[in-house]
Amino acid sequence: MVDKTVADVARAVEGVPDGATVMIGGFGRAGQPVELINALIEQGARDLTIVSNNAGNGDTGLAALLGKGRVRRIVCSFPRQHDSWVFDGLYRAGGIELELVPQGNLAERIRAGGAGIGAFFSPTGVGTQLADGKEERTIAGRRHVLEYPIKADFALISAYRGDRWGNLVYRETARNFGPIMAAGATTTVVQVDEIVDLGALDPESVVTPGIFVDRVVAVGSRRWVQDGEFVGGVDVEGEPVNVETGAVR
Amino acid sequence: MVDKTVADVARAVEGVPDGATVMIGGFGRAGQPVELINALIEQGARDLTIVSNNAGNGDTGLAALLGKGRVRRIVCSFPRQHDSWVFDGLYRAGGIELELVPQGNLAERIRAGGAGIGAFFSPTGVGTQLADGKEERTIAGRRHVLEYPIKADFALISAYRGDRWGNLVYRETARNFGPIMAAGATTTVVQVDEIVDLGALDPESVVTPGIFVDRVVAVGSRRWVQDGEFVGGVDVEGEPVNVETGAVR
Amino acid sequence: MTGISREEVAQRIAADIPDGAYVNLGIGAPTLVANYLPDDIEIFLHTENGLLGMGAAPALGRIDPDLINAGKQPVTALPGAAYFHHADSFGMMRGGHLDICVLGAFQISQHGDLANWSTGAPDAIPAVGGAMDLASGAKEVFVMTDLLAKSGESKLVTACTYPLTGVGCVSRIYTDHAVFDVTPDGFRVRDLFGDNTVEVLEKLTGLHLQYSGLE
Amino acid sequence: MTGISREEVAQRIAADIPDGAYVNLGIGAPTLVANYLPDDIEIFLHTENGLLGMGAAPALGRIDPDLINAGKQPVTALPGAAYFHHADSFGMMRGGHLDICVLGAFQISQHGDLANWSTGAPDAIPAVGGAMDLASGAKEVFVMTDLLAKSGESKLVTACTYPLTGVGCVSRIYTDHAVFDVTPDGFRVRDLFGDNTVEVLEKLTGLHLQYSGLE
Repeated sequence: MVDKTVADVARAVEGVPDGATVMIGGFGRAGQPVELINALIEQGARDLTIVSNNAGNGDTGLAALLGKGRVRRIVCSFPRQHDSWVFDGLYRAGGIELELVPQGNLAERIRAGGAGIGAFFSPTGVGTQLADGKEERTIAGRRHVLEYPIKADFALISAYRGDRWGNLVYRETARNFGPIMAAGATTTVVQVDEIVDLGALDPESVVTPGIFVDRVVAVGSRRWVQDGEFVGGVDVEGEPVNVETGAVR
Repeated sequence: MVDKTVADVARAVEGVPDGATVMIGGFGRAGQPVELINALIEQGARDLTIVSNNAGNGDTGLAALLGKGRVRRIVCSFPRQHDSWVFDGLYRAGGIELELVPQGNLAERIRAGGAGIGAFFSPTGVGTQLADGKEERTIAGRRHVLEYPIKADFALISAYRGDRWGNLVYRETARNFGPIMAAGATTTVVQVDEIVDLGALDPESVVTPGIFVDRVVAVGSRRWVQDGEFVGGVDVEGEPVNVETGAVR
Repeated sequence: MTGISREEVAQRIAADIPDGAYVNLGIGAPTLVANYLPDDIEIFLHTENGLLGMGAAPALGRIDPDLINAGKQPVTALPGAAYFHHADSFGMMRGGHLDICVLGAFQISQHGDLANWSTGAPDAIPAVGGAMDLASGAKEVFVMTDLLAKSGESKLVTACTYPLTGVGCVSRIYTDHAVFDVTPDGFRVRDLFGDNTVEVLEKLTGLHLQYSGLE
Repeated sequence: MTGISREEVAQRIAADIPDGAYVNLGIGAPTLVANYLPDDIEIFLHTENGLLGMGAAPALGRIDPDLINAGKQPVTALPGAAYFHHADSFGMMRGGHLDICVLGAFQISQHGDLANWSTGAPDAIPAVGGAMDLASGAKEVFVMTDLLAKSGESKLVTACTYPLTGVGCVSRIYTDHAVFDVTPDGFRVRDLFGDNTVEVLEKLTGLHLQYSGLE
């Protein structure tokens, strides 16, 4: 019997070596696998290359991993946010390397890694700094730059529900980079709210088939969902709020 | 109000010009938009280039379109089937041009057309006849050939359910080329079993978002499905059978 | 010089978006456009983080952290919406399926080059997000901006001095003073607000402007 | 020369597929392998027309024309299955996510080149389907074939004379006479069936074969 579920987040992130390339899902906080990142901090791997759309916000999750000095290099599209002070400080102090990639090229390069494409010509970024030094070719009258796949040793992602074969469904825009990162890494680790019985996910609606997934760990429901129903009562960071005033409780 | 539904298949295929490139969905009979193809035969467009995985089977659907002499050229991966006599005869008589493409390159080239990729390096077909004359490059130690997108003027596809915005869900392996062809054509025409109210399709499970769809026409339930439930009672061609003996009724 | 407010610019853009258009509103001021879309037509809002059919902001208490826009603000999904992953979302954009995107700008050149992601300042933290993809992917790129930077310099320029977002991608610029089309012959004044005249705009921008009457 | 039946070859292949493997069984004889997969392990069958978790053939009357395999035969889907479109399905293959595929062959060269899609006959209707994608994409390509063609010629050859499907892609060949691994030094006999010996196989194939005892 194939059972990809693991008992806890520590086991989920076992074996990430120093120097690994790790994809981390999420767009801002939506879909960021905070519990897995915390486990990775505990696990201790360092000198990491992180591939993620953002470079962390606040002091938790990806920002905390950066704050611990575990990350040598980050590949992302949008490191700067109003609350990206951890990254900002490291970057200004020369404490982290940055490869800045237009978001669609980042997504497509990750997709290419998972789909076995050797390289592709993209119209995005042509004529800009971010295409400097890249091979350029005009195809059908349009300028393109050649972009190469991004692959990773590990992907840490967050989904909504999963089964023991690793099939996954996501929730709303928290889906974002999850499906393509799952396919783009040698070992894909997923935190889900809930592990469901095999067959409970509709095969028409599975977004990530289990072939792309190696380990699944249940971390419990997100605060704004109870028994599969959206209940709200939080701010956009997921913190409980007074529903009358919006004040964080 | 946006309403992409049209009243009948004749209206659905209006405006296909002579000389057009038309993608036709389906893998064998699964997902083949037979009612739309019949309407295209009635509509009369000729000198067509067809992009489809197969080259028709039996005497109906795509085979009938070929049989009427409407197709100048076909781009496909697997024209030869046990019942592809219409294509076979035309091909042997020099009555149709064939561009044979490995199935995965066919799918990826269609996907590239819809996703705005200028060209891509594929490992499939390297060193074979089907890569003759194509640009080759070794990337990360692996040989690749450069493949270009395929786009079409029209796509005719079959889905299961759709809404007035053109959102679609498919049924089982009849999904096959539908989603990528929908994105790869200037005008995408879809036959569905049933048009449902806006909001009836779960946004997590929509496979083709309406942005890729121009016209939707309801053609009624497939014979083996009643009220959304599989009822069987057919052979693999969809013909009614005696469920005891398998004999076609 | 009198002009119109940012809200009025948003309103003007909203009025130019046709029924059934697929539209991406960039982060910042362009999101205001959503507030002025007429109720009697249907516009499909795309957000690059994986949603087509984006609706208004949720009520307090109904904020869903999993349902955000590209600016990471809470939004809602309309009946008929669809979710998809990032590669599909940017394929939608790059593949030319979006009719219009509305972006902010630091500079726009008379050839339609756009600079909106970096001032090139040596101490700035760079961040590009989806701007380059939108600039190169949408059928029409509209810019929403003040005509003048805070420094008083024109954002309409002969050639951009800031790092480029896209080359020859902008088709129209909506500003607080006027609306401009990018044409092969340079900027053409399409609409004038307040007491602006072509002469005034030429003085403000230092550019020769095309003009053949208001649209 | 005695050998084993096609069913026995299928059985032998099935025994070499580990628990949890993702496997694509090519059209024709390779589909027989599914009949011999042990019940006490879980093997994931992929069919390139968009299904992972393919099950057995349906009962009469329960045939679903929308649920077919790559050979266009009716199949079923197991609990835990997933459907996807063709680009995703071939990305799965090309991206190296399938552990094993089993294909038929006209010829296999000692360098692991495979010819299985065309005899090159001038009047043949060409058709390639997913064979080239499978050959280049799966981690291991197993071939299931008779050792000898109907003409009596060996399918194991120094260099393929038929049009190639893939270059250097085959790792192992299961035949009615023996099992061979493709090694940098040519074919190596891995298993012998019936009264076959290495000498007999060398005579039948006209090749020098490696041999270092049975596995």
